[in-house]
Amino acid sequence: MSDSPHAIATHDPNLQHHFATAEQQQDASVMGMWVFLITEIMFFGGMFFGYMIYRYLHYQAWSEGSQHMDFWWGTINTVVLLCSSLTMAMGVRSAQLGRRKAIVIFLVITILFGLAFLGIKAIEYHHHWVSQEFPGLHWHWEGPNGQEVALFFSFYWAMTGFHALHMIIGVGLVSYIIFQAQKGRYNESYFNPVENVGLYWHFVDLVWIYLYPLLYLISNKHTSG
Amino acid sequence: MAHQVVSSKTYVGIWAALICLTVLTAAASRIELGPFNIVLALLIATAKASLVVLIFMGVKYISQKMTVVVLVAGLFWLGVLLVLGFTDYASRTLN
Amino acid sequence: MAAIAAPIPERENYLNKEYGIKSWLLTTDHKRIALLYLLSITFFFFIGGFFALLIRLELLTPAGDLVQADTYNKLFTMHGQVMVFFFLIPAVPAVLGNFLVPMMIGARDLAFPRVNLLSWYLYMIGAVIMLYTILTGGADTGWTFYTPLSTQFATNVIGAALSIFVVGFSSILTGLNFIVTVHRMRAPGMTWSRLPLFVWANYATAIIQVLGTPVLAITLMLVALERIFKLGIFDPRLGGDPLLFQHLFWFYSHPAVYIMILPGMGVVSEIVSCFSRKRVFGYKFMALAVIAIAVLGFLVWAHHMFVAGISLYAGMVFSFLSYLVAIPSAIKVFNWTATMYKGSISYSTPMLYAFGFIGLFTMGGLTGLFLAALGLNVHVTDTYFVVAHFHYIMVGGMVIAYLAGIHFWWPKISGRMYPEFWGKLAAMIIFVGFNLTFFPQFVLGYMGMPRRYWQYSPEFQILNVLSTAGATILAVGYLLPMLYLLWSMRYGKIADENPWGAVGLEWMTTSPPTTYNFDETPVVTWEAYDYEHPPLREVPVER
Amino acid sequence: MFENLPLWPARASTLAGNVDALYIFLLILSGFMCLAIFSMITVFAVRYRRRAGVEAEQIEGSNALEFTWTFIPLGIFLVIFVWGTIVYFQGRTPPQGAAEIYTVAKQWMWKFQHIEGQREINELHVPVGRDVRMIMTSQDVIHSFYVPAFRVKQDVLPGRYTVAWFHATKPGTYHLFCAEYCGTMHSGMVGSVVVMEPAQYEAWLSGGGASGSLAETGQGIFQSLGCSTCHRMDTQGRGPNLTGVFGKPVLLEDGRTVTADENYVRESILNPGAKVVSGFKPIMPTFQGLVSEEQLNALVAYVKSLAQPPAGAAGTPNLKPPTSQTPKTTK
Repeated sequence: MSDSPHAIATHDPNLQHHFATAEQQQDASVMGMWVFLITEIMFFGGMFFGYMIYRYLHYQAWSEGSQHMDFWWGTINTVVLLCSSLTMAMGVRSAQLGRRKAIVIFLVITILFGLAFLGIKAIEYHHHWVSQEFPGLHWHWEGPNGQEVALFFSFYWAMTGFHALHMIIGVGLVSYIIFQAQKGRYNESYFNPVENVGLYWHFVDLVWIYLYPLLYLISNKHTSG
Repeated sequence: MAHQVVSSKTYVGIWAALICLTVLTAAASRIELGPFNIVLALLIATAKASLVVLIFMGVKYISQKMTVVVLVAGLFWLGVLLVLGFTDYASRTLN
Repeated sequence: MAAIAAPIPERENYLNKEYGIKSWLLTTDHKRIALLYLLSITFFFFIGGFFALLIRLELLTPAGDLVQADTYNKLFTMHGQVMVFFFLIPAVPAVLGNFLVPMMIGARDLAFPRVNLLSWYLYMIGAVIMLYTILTGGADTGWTFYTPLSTQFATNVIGAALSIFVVGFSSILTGLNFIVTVHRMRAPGMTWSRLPLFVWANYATAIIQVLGTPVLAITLMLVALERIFKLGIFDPRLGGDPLLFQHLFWFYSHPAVYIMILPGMGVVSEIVSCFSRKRVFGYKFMALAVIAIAVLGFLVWAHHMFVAGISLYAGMVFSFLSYLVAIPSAIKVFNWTATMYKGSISYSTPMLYAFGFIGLFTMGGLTGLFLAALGLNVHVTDTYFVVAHFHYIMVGGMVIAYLAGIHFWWPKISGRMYPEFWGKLAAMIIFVGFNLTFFPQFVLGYMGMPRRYWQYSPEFQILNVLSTAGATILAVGYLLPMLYLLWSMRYGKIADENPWGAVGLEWMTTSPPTTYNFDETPVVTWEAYDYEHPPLREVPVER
Repeated sequence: MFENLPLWPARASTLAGNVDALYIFLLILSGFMCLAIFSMITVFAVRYRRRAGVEAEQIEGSNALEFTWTFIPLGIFLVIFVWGTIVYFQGRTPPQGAAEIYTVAKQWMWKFQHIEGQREINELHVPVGRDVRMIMTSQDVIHSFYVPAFRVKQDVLPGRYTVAWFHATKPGTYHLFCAEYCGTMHSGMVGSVVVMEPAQYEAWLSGGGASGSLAETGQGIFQSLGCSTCHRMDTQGRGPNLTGVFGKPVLLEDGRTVTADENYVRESILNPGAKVVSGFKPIMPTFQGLVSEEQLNALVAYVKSLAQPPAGAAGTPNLKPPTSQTPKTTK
């Protein structure tokens, strides 16, 4: 049974035994990644649902909470992540074209952007911690809506925290890809892992694209009348 | 391979568009629009997200129609959670 | 798995290909992973069953006399958590599905064999955490983790939540693997309309696993954050809304009920068709129905919350949607029944279980109509009526379907036949024991006995005694298959490749199958369940 | 107390009969369906058992049948849905003018506060033949107020009020259960509801050692906490005048309008900044932790009493009393 009649299968070292063709393997892998990404959508979706409900219930308080976000760091971080997405896209493109060196260069830049994002996030976290804006552990709030503002900060920490965790995992994955690319594992016909890590990275970027306005840009005092 | 290689020009163009939209949304948040601030912000975010999904993630070029179905299914279910869950909060009264 | 009595030298198969612990723990063969799962979930089934027995013994008398109140609370919590997350959810998909889905579609393995192994390891990590939690006293939140009880008061919440979080990822990965496998790994000619209904059912289940489980994962994480850091999220004392937790929890946990029952429906479709020698009646509607259940099942979660303080109008919407999901379930029952019409029915053990399944699932489903009716739900929710209802679905449905499947495919899994007499006997004992255990609980529920009660009012005693008596019979019924199936692995009659004369692809390879299932990738040219022209002879099988 | 047949709960409220009717309808329907399915399976299993030389007859399926057993059940389900919804709305919409009883649930007991001032623990006395509205909250975790004989169940949540109502029809003593798992002694959180003839009930009411009505207690708290310095009975206070506010729509500072129900009053005491009345500044301090749930109930009862017609106005609560003319919300 070791040699199946599908002889083509045994020649390509990147083709696992249970697939009939490289194309089947590639398709399966991409599809698997997309299915994984929708589980991620639902994972963050749970928090977005909570966000939506509380934003609706405590409209005023959440605006107040948002006033304590650092608008500039938030905006800069958005730009940083978008840049990392560009370099990631270019990295995947290089992989498609089989340019080994270019993959490494683009992905290293991507990681640097990713680390910059995390650094800025750390600065913000530090700032919020010092200002006693961590509900429960380190919390002090002057003003009438303390409890609801705390709710806003709970969601801020939880949402950005899980996002940052995904970023850290992303940095790890990209590092692995760089390492493999350096060894020459990828070529024009086999670059699937690069592509999948790219999809993951873009997804993490996508989450931030929504977090940015929802957390940083709702501070305007709504005073219609 | 089933993949179409996208030109770097496209990627850079999309990136520029994303940056512009970011600046736009940041600026718009400084203008007082009442409840429309958040609507506008989410519209811009959705526009940005669409660009990322279609071009950077390559959904526009992908040969597998299944991917689109998977993506739409994910968004549909997220919508179910948000919309059906919200019906409760939106219509709650103390009888 | 030596077979000394074998008359002909044994052919290489997935069991005898390699020996040694490493060849099992590092295997990527879907069949071996299925067996790893089989061992693990059987272990947890008996742990959960042991808790159930203690619960029933405590309820023999109205006073709380066997165990302390705290212990009792931990018992029903751990019974729920173990049975739901460590037995029912992986039972059919991770054991039978893992073993059979690739074979049924003519593939050599799942799309991601290493992910499959990872999924088992995640299960085991979750299992170790759960065992640790149990040994250090166990959680006492109820399996539902309702806040603020879980975030402020109960014990061992973090351990239990973490273990379910991890085992949830195992479930997600299994689902992901199945979805991609069904899409990408089908043999030539195996079109969607030729897929066996068992594959359809596992596919629908996988959709729920993939889309629902992450929501549970994040919800449990938020509970843990709230508990550890006092980060306000659900706790009203910190400004939160406890109903938000319930919405998120049931968004997963209601569809999870379908994770548990859909694969069982798939098993029964295979068995009814095989032992009636007939194509499943209304194949297309059966396939559509499982997908419809998977989709509609996501729209009904708040029917667990009709008295929880949700809005009246939301209650109305969710009640209506709950009736919609009852339709495809009804369709399935009617079609199974119709499949038997003008068949050639044999009463083998799997078929006896299938009869039991259809009957008990019908009763479980019909009592679901009671619970979905808003006005009636108010009275019976959170009483033994609910307990009886979901045990009719989970035990009367899923466990019985699982046993049916284990018996049906046992010759394929082990290469041996189980003793038919003992099989039939066990099936009957389980059926009787089950009904005696759970039917009285419907009556108890309508009388108003709330669930999760350690002590109760004396007028409920007679029915509780009946229930406990039934539980002991049920326990005997569960031990029997365990014994004779083990016995059969050594002493059972050697099974040929198709002992039931069934027509699925899994019956066209040797028993037990070889590592890559088929010597040659099969080319499918026939419809599913084609008992009129059994395709057996047309497929070349190497001898 | 309980009938001889221990298979059916006592039926002691106006709602009970309606719930039972639906239940019996469903029992008959399900019984019929079970019978039909089981007998079909039995008949097929026997009639078409495997016999030598008899082959199964292959039948593909039948669209007509599939549609039949899709749409007939759908029709039946719709009937159940509508029926169930009607009963639900009936059981969840307290009639106007119901007597009110405030309830505080805690691990593991029920505390009741009657408007007349009586307080009870784990025992609830109600008159037969009157609508009773339970206004309930919890001090710690979620509980559930369940009286099987009334077919009434409602979760009791911390941090807000939920409401249940019933109209007892038969004197007697009935079980009161906590139906939502609430910790160690969940099964000990039981009590009884004593339904009494009106005369007896009056006797019971006057027999207790109550010191003034709940609203009076509330007024005392209102004054001792200094609420009355800002919430004055005229228009000069720094806080809104509370006379006649209860039950009316209130225009908020952020432009929204809410109804001043029990939950709004409660929230305004515990979390004054959340929904500030239009025209006022968010200067009120929170009373979270300063008032107990029972005191909160008394305060709510007091605020509510400010919107009621003065005693003797012949029990027509919908009539607008002249006192409520004073401007309050749109100041």
